Amino acid sequence: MTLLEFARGPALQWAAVIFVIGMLWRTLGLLLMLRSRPLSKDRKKGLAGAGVKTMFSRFLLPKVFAKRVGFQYLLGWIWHVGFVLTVFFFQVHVMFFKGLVGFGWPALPNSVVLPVAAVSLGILVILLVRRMTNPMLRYISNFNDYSSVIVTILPFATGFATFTHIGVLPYETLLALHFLSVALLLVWFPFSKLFHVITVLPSRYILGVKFWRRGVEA
Amino acid sequence: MTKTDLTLGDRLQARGVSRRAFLKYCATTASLLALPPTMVPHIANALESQRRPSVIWLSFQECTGCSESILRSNTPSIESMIFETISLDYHHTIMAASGHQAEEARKIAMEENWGNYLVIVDGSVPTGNMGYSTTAGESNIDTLKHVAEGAAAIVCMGTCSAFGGIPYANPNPTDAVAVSDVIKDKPIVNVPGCPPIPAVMTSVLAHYLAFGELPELDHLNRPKVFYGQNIHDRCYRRPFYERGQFAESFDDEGAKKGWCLYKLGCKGPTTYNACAVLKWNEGTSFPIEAGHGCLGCSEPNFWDAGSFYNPLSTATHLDAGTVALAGAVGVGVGAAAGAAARSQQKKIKAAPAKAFTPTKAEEESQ
Amino acid sequence: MTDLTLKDFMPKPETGNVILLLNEIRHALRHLAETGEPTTIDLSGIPMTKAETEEFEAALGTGEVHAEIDAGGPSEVIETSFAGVWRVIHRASEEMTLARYIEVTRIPEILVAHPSDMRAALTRLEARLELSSEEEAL
Amino acid sequence: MTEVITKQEREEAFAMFYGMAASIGELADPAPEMTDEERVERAKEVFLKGIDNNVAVQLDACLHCGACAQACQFFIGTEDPKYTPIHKLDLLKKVYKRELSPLSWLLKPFTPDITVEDLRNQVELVYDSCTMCGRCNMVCPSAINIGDLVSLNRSAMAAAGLAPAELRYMRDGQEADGTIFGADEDLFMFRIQDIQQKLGFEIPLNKKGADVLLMTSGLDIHLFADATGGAIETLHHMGVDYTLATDAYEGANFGSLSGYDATKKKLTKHSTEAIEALGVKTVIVPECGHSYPALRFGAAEAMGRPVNFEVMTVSEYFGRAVMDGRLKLEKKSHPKPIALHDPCKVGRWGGVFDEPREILKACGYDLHETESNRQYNFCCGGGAANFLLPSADKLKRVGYRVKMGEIEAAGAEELVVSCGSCRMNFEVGKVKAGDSIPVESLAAIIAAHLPKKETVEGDKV
Repeated sequence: MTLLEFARGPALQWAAVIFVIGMLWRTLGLLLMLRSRPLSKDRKKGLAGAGVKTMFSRFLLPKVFAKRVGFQYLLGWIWHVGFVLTVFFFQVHVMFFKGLVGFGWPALPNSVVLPVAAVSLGILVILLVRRMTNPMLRYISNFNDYSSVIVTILPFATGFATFTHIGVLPYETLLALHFLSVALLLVWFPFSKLFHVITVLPSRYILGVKFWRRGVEA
Repeated sequence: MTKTDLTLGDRLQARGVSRRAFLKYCATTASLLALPPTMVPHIANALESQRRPSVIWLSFQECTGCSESILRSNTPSIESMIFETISLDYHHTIMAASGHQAEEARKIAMEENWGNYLVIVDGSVPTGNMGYSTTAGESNIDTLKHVAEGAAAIVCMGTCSAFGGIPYANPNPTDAVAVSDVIKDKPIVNVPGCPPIPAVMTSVLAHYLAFGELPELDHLNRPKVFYGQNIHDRCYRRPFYERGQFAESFDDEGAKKGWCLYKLGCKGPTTYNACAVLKWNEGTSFPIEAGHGCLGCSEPNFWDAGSFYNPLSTATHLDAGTVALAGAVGVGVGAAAGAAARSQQKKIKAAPAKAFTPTKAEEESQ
Repeated sequence: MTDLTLKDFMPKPETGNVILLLNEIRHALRHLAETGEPTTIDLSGIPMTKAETEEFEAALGTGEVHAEIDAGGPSEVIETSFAGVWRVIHRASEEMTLARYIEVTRIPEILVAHPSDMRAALTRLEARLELSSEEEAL
Repeated sequence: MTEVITKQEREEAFAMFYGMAASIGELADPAPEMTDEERVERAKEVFLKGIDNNVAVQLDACLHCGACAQACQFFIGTEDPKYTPIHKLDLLKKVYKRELSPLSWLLKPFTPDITVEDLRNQVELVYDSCTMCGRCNMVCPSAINIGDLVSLNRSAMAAAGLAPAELRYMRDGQEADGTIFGADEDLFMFRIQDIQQKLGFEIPLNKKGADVLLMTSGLDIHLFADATGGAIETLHHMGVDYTLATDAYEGANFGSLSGYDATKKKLTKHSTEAIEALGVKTVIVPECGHSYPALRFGAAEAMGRPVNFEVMTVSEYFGRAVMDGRLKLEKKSHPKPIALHDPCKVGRWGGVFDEPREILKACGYDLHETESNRQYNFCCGGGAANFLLPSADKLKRVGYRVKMGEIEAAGAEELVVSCGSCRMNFEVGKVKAGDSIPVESLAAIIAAHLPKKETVEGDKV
């Protein structure tokens, strides 16, 4: 079995299995935990609506924080948009998902996706360097933080190398490395902070409800 | 002078092939083999003076396509003549003798040239029931073993002998293997392809004839000069790939415009061969030019590397069933983890708060 | 949307081989002029972009001799504007180039009649003349 | 307004009170003796009890992006990485990962248990350097409720016997007799009689079936009598059927801030029972930040059932009255721009924003909003009882500086606050920094803008 065959086949298969198990495990485990409910009267009505509002309003940074947090918020935004565009709207990736789910969707032209992916990759590197050099971030960062960034950088880096075919490695090795890096990302995803994809909106909802109960838009 | 003692030069002259044509062939071969131009006269001399080298062609589990590939050229090319020159001793398909006479010819050739003859193999070697493939009552593997014993080198023509090919493909009912799985102590050169490009086959032979040794090989024992680059890198459709212009089906606009066939499963990026450069049928075309993606026929396991029509960027083992099974396991583990956390929470909530129980120090003082 | 391609985001892949090659030809030509020894350069081993190939051919230009050879497919011998520098192109067919050489020599080997061909030609000519004289005698 | 306390009186009281507050740490009983194991065990128990589904989801949503640091005035003022708000939840996260997370089976081997050293190091992080103002909650992209979870940390520290001596002293005192700073019933009565004398009308006490109960606090009794007096005068002016109660006058709850949950519940329960015995419909908690959430959101929790009286803070009650026309205030000329401080517990944690602004508008003030206002407001720097911690003096000054920076930038020359401890902290901060901006009580301001009796419509008295 060649590296590419391993990567396209068992590696990706097992990674997907671990991903699905891990995601459901953690999600369901969280869902099933007991929840304490407040007894006091709410100051405002429409808690669920407020919770949903916070889910979306937190995508924007309140102006008052713009000076100190604007840069990282902006980077985060661009990075996430770039990630979604690259992963789900790059021609070759659409093919991958079509192979997986049986249907495809319109892809973006390479002339759009490639610069977007380059910017995303650049931002990830900036964020990593920032995490390593900013004293506050370095202080609060742990293995989970560094590994998650690196594990996310890898598919971007290998993907670029594969598509542009720059570098010393042959195409199938690069493609295999790309698949393997994706497999690593899938395996790492449910057990690391990357899981925030699932928790971030519910978490916002929770605070949105909690604060609206007190009459505050969070 | 018997016919078999003629040099290649004599034969060329007898056939009315001009010296210029021969020189052109040598120059082209040198260029193909990436040899320095100063080697052209040497190749010319060596080839010209070659008397018939003893070559034994063994055909195992094969379809004769590789032989056809060389023989079926429109004009009597120099390639086919070189082929004829070398392969007269024993070749099932084209030798005049048959039955015991044929086997006798092989034995004589082996005895006379022990240690010096060249073995060409097409077809894979079955290792299961010996009855799967035999010649004159002898199993292929036995034939290979004892013919290889006196060989100077072995040339595996085609993917079957080089990597197992189609007989080797899942479920491999004959337990077929490649020649290199059986023979470990002889120089082996693999010339894979289904079939290999004729010019590649003869160039390898010409190299052997001219220099008495095999050309430089890669990690899969393929001549580097022909198998050093993938089809994709030299494909004339490559610019479409880079622009992201792909044919989505075999009859859409993209296909008509000659866009890249990656999405239709082309294996060009992972296939190392010279098709895009040398092409087929006297340089007429090659599969991608004809509108079909590369199958990767010269790569090991090409038959089992997923569908020919699935893009390389797709997973091969992932399917809804696996994911569903994983989902079920995930739900199970998640439910168990959730239930465990729940009961833990309940236990903690139910227990009297430690803050209200006296510390050891307090107990002692009481 | 302008039609950007990947190449627009990458350094231009110029090989810079044109100048190197022209210098090599200069040395070979000097060597030929001084010692009479020819040099052959295989162009297939020297990567050049399409633009560079055109630049290279334009730099060499065309000279006085242009020969077409029909031997195992069409071949072409073109003298460049520099005497003694020849472009030799072997083709299998009109579309399929097999090999491209620069030969720095008095006359490319492929053009020269070979003794064996000449002997064969002589035999044929003699046979033809004998046949004619026999006819005459009749 | 009738002046219930002169400026000089207040300054004298302030000096005395400050001296008393500075020494309470020395007065505290020795910390309970515990073995290291007991401390860890007790802290962990509190953590585990506090982690429900919501907390778990929020802890699992943290990305360590560090945005919270940029919202925290202690980090902004010191740039010290250890004050990053989310770092203060590291112990909680550890316990969660090991014991309760759905992944605990997987994470336990990689997650070391917390140690008593961890707990000791945590004290500064959750007391001195955090007022649980919750501003970090507002910037967090995952909207993690860091403020409340620091409160859970304080509970764990208290359970582990590691609460600062000053807060232990306050809690022990209130646990014993329900009073703070020695503001017992006698002192309360003395202050009420004093106010009554100055206002010139009788202040109803323990009046069963009254509509409104007005609470006060030890701080107001000692220091900020103008706030209590202002509220009483306004209630009287409005003709509201109100009362004060000898059994439910203390709004402050030092179980809540110190981390002693049992005490917090006990105190709230005591007040709630007294309120229910009086049968009032509405309770006005004093200008004391935490007393608002302690009763407004804590009463039902302490009773284990919903309660059927309304709880409002002073600014909320009178602001509503202004908004629906029950209270008319006299617009006066105020050339000096004024800034409003939204106390965290009443604002961000209580939703009272519009009411004080309406009051200021009705009084004719030129309100200059600070850049961070309403739910994004900066803390005074000494909230959550930190104004009592001498160990936090430096941090309090840092917090004060950040807050005062915004007030100055807004061009305000006067500051209005409706929280006694904020006011206390501003006063101390002013002294230490040499600032001179006047800090006023909102209740006192309301009283100062009451129109003359005969012009008031709907006056039922």
